[in-house]
Amino acid sequence: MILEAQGVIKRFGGLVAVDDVSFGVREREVFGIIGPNGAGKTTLFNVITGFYKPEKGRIIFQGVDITGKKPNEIARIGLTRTWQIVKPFLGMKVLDNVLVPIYVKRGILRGISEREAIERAEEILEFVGLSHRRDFLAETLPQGERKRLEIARALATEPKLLMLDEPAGGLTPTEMDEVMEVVRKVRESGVTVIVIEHNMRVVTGICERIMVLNFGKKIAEGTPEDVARNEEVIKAYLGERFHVGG
Amino acid sequence: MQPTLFIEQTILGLMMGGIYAAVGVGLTMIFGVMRLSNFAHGEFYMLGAFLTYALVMALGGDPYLLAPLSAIAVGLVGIALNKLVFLSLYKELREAKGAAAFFFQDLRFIMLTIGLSILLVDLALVVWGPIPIAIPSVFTSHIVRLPGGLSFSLARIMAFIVATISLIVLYTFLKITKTGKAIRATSQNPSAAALVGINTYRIYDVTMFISTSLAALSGSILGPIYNVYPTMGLDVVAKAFVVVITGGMGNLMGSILAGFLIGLAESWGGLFFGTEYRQVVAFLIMILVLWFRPRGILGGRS
Amino acid sequence: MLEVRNVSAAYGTALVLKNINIRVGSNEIVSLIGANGAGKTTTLRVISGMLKPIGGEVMLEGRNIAGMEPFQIASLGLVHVPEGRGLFPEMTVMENLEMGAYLRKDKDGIRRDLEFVYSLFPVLKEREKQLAGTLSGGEQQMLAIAKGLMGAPKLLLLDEPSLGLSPVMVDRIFDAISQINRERGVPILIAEQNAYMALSASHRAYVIENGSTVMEGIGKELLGNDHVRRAYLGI
Amino acid sequence: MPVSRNLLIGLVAVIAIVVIAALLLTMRPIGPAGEETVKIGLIAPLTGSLAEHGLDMKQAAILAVEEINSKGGILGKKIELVIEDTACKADLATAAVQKMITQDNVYAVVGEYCSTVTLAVQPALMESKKLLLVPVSVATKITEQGYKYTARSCANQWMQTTQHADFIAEHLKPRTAAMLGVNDDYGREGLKIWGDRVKEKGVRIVAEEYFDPGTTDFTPQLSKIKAADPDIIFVVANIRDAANILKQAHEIGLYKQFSMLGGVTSEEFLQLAGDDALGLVHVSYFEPTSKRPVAQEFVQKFVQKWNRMPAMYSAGVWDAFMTLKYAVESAGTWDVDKVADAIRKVRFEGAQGTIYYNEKGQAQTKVLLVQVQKVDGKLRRVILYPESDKEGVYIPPERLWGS
Amino acid sequence: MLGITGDLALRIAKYYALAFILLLPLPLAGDYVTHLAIMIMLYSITAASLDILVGYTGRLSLGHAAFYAIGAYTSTLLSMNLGVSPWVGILAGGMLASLFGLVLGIPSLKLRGPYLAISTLGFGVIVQLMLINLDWLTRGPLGIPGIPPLPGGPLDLRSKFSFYYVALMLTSVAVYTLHMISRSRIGKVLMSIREDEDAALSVGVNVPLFKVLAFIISTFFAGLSGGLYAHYIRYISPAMSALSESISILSMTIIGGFGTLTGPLMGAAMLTILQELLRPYLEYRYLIYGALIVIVMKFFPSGIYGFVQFLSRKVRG
Repeated sequence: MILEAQGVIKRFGGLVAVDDVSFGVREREVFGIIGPNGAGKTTLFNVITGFYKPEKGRIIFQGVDITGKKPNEIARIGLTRTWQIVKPFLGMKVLDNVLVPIYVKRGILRGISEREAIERAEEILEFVGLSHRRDFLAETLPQGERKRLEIARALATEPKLLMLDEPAGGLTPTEMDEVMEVVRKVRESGVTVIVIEHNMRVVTGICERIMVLNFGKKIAEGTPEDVARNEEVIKAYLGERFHVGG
Repeated sequence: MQPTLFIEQTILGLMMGGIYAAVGVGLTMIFGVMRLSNFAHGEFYMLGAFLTYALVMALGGDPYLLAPLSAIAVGLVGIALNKLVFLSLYKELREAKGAAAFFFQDLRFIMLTIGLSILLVDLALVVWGPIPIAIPSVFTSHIVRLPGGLSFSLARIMAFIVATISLIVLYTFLKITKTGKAIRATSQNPSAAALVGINTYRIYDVTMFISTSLAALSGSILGPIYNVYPTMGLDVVAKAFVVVITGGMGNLMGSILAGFLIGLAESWGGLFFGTEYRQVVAFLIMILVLWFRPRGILGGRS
Repeated sequence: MLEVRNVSAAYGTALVLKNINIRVGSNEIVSLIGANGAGKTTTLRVISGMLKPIGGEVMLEGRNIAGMEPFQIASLGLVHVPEGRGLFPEMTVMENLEMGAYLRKDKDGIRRDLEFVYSLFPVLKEREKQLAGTLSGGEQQMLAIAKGLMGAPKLLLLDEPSLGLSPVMVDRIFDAISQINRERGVPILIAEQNAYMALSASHRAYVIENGSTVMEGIGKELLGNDHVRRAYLGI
Repeated sequence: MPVSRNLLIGLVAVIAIVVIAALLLTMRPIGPAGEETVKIGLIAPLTGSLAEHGLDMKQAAILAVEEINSKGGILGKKIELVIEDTACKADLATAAVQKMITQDNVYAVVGEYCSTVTLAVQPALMESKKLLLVPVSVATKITEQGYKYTARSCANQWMQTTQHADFIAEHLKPRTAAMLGVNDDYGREGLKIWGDRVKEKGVRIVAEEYFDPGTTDFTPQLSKIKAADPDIIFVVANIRDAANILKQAHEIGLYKQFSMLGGVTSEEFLQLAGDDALGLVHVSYFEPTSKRPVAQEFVQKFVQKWNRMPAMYSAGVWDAFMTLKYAVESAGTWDVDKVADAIRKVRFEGAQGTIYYNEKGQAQTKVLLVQVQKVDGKLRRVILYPESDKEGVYIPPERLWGS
Repeated sequence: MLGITGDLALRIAKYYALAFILLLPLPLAGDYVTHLAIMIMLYSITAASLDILVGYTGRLSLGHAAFYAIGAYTSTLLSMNLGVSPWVGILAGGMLASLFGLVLGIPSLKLRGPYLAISTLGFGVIVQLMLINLDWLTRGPLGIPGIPPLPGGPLDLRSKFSFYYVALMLTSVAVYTLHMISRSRIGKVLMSIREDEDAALSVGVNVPLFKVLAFIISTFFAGLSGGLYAHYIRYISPAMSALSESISILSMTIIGGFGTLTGPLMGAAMLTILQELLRPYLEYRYLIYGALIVIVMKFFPSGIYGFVQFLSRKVRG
């Protein structure tokens, strides 16, 4: 197990956003987290990556307890996330967007020469298919490219585990395919991936295992096929009486 | 320490606090509704005092009777400036994307109001001249004596009462009237306010009116006490910001509380540390509050 | 009642709506379904004037409202209950409802509507003096819809009324929506992710994919449509 | 667009701005036959919070130049006045003076109000051998640095304050005193000198309070002073603050003898303070009521031109111009070294009285002590000291106030 | 080093060298213009240093003049009381200023927007009051006259002519250094914080550390230029730390065009020159000055820099 969450609870006021969730992610798999809007998926991401402190529970990454660590520390040890509403550094060039994490990872003062850093950044841009945008300001990119830039920037931190928050949300089918292709390639390069996704086509297309959340609770876990047949999942995710109509 | 001194300082501190609150509330309202840090706020205070003076000269009578007129006039100036300078910027702001864009928009607003402040101070200098002007009022010379050797001028008591009443009136206005509620709604959720049919641009005008006329009213009631001169606004604006920040930007009750807190702290601080550190006390209180509550006592908007 | 013709819209440089076409007849419940980010919310935002379209027409009762300010559109009787519920968190439930009726002058009508929303959602009456920000998610959603109704809408737009609600609550909200439509004759346009609820409650529906309307049909029929299941749900 | 081109554009723009400005700024206005006139600069705070005093200075300077020119100028040359605003800011003032030195090629500079500004512009003027005639700034240091080209036409802080302290100690005989001063150079130096001086004479200082420039409410300080219950309260402030201090003191029931330095000598002060000024003792170096013909003439001309009474500062400026006139005339040349020497030797009747300078260039003017009393139902300043100018006697304020 | 390739460093250095050479003959225009040019250069360093904080890191400061004053006082007191060479003093001034930058930077980490702005404003006022009240150290509110000039070996740096060249050299080096920092890895990391703090955190940027670093760098250069000012004007007073000074520095940065580093240079030049050009109007000039600020900010959100770019685009079609 590269990542283990044990009994994580996160409350906001009276609302229990993540309610006693435990799960484990195996090395080199693509793990999906699905569930209706407001089910607590993004909150769970925020807890894992240190943006929120959980009220209860532990997060173990590569055997180390990272609960309560700062987000930047967590990113530095190889656990990086992307954002559902992408947050590219809008006023910076695409290349610089990717260079920042490289500098941070390899050392600002020493560690990597500028040439190497740029080569590495270009490699990553090539990898996600953004080479042609190298010198553009990020704010000029269309949505699909911003999503890929987001992934590129996360990859530049050299993660062992990459957490993608709706990488395909709001994309055209072609763009979606491109993103899925990138995710597959990432996985092939040896990085474990966790994906939050709504689009079932994407989920079934890339995930080996899926966990389903509803109202902050884990209601199912298994292969996409298992989950798709799970009565409770269908009820929760697709609408309570859907299977009757279908 | 003599108890009389302490009591006297406390009363004076509270009175100052009332005035800080009155000036601060206008500032905080503008921020709450329009996200505008108005560095020209003090100039409306100054304009209020000068207009009252001009009215006294033209019509005769007591400044305290003419103060409301001057407040309304300055409020109208506020509306005009709002339409002329800021309106198009609010529309741009609505379309701004990303944290940096918002920050830059803030900077622009700040610089604009600083420019406005420079302009208005010089305007007053050119129109009314640099020599301080005393506005005669029957209230300034009348002194109320209290037991225990305490005494205060009627004007100061009037000022405190007017400030307190205007705060109560404003609070009630925001609580019960339709427009008042619309202002609060716009401040809490501008887009939802527009969706229920509130003309947010008009609300901006109304808020600007309230804010500037409140500043002008404060200037008008303090003018007879402290005299009137072009840079008088610059002397209050920094303090007003300290009050507003301490209370939480955009939080009305916060500003009122902080006004009294800073007023008292200054009085007591001067008592204990020596008056040369009086201004430091105000800033230290603010920094202390922000250390524990980065958004002010009652929490303001970001 | 409402006709959206060939509307396109963009956030900055990102084109999010491409030639959307939607029609809502009087007395109808119409739903927009589609995946997250498909453009449902944006469509509603364009209709209510929160986002200016870059092309196309939005006709409300035969009048083009595209490009008008939201408050102007609201004054024409179009009420939008936005994403995030559009409540005023530091105002009481009662005040929120009053704000919903901001544009109305008919005191009697307002009182009758208040009684109606209280009968619809009795819990709101209990919480009358409570601040909206302190309500639970379900109560907030009820308040949001109630607040919308207080505007005596000629057309009601609801954005994700089921968001974050428990199944029981979702049922109650959709029952209320049907009731509003039945008893008040208010046409309603719902953007909803919960496919079953949306489709079963509405007369007609549009499927939105990547900023375009890709399919249209009778709600209950689409419900059984295998294509919808595959295209939209992906299974 | 490549960023380096942006940089290029930027730097080019900066250079363009600077070069165009240099051209604009070096273009000299073509005046009527430059040989005939001598330019004299005046620097004063015409904007900002001290603009009221800048006005006193500006009006006197214009009047003095008109007076000199109407009588044929100095050594046959007319004076041309160059006025610059400093807003009491060192950076604006240094730029203004630099412009006067280089562009206007002034012969001398008269100014400033703020001692901090005078000190800031002094080195540049001295190095380019321009006379600096200080009419208002009182910081003792200005004439203590041994600059040959500096002369001050008014009493400095030390003169004003020690004579004030001596008078108070000898005539009013307080046992205890409180001090209240503006927290800047003027207030700090004033309180230091005064406090030390009266302590030597056995007066106990029971309170020492300061307020920041821009303060409008002095009740916290005054209420502390009231609690200390001194016999006399010494205040260093400008007219605006002083009027407020008196008003607010009486408001909180602090009825004591107040005494102040020279910052309060103007008609506007009496208007601002009103009856609250009654009984106040303060320093002055010029009283418009003076019977001396030169002073009478000055006052009359000033009122005629500006429709207001001249303030003390106006007299300082007037005398600065007159110093220049007499010094140049007695030297018989415009040679700056000779004129600087001549300044230390001239003796003439100025608005303030007989003016002559010591070796350091400090005018040995009279310091007057006045009390605000009611004469014929009107507030006016009555000179108590020195004997030569005495107009009345000190009246304890209790008697003035009646109750 | 720090992510700047020699190539880039050289290319930018070339432009600075060109500007340097072009500005060499300026003192021929006379002492007045030279004096203004020197003041513009001192302000350029300060305004550009503030840009690191405001334009690059997105942290607003209304107390920048305090660091300028700290630099000036440190250098002055060291050279006058301890006989330290003013050159060393200036460096020490920069260092002490950045120490204070650290002191202000750490507690203000939690603050944003107007809260930060007013806190820095408070810091400026407190520094000014300390300079006034700690008169045993700072000689109080009258300030310190008679500060020794910079020793220049054979050059007499009392003369504006020779000081100009020293200032030109130092300013070129300082602004070039700031420029390099803004283009370096540090600059890019700072920009990422400005653009989105959460995103920066999520890719491993130690946001608090870099925010404080921005304060340290920025205040170091402000301190340097304060020291230069002290030994140039040879008189300093607590008024250097006044709010109005901080505001005029901020005006230069914003009106020139923040986040560009060249913008603040333009702002320093424009505003200083504008003040001079408006001189003849005496009391009336701030009417024009204030109105111009309002107009520029209303119509050119990215300041004069943006306007110049706009023009150059127009010219090129």
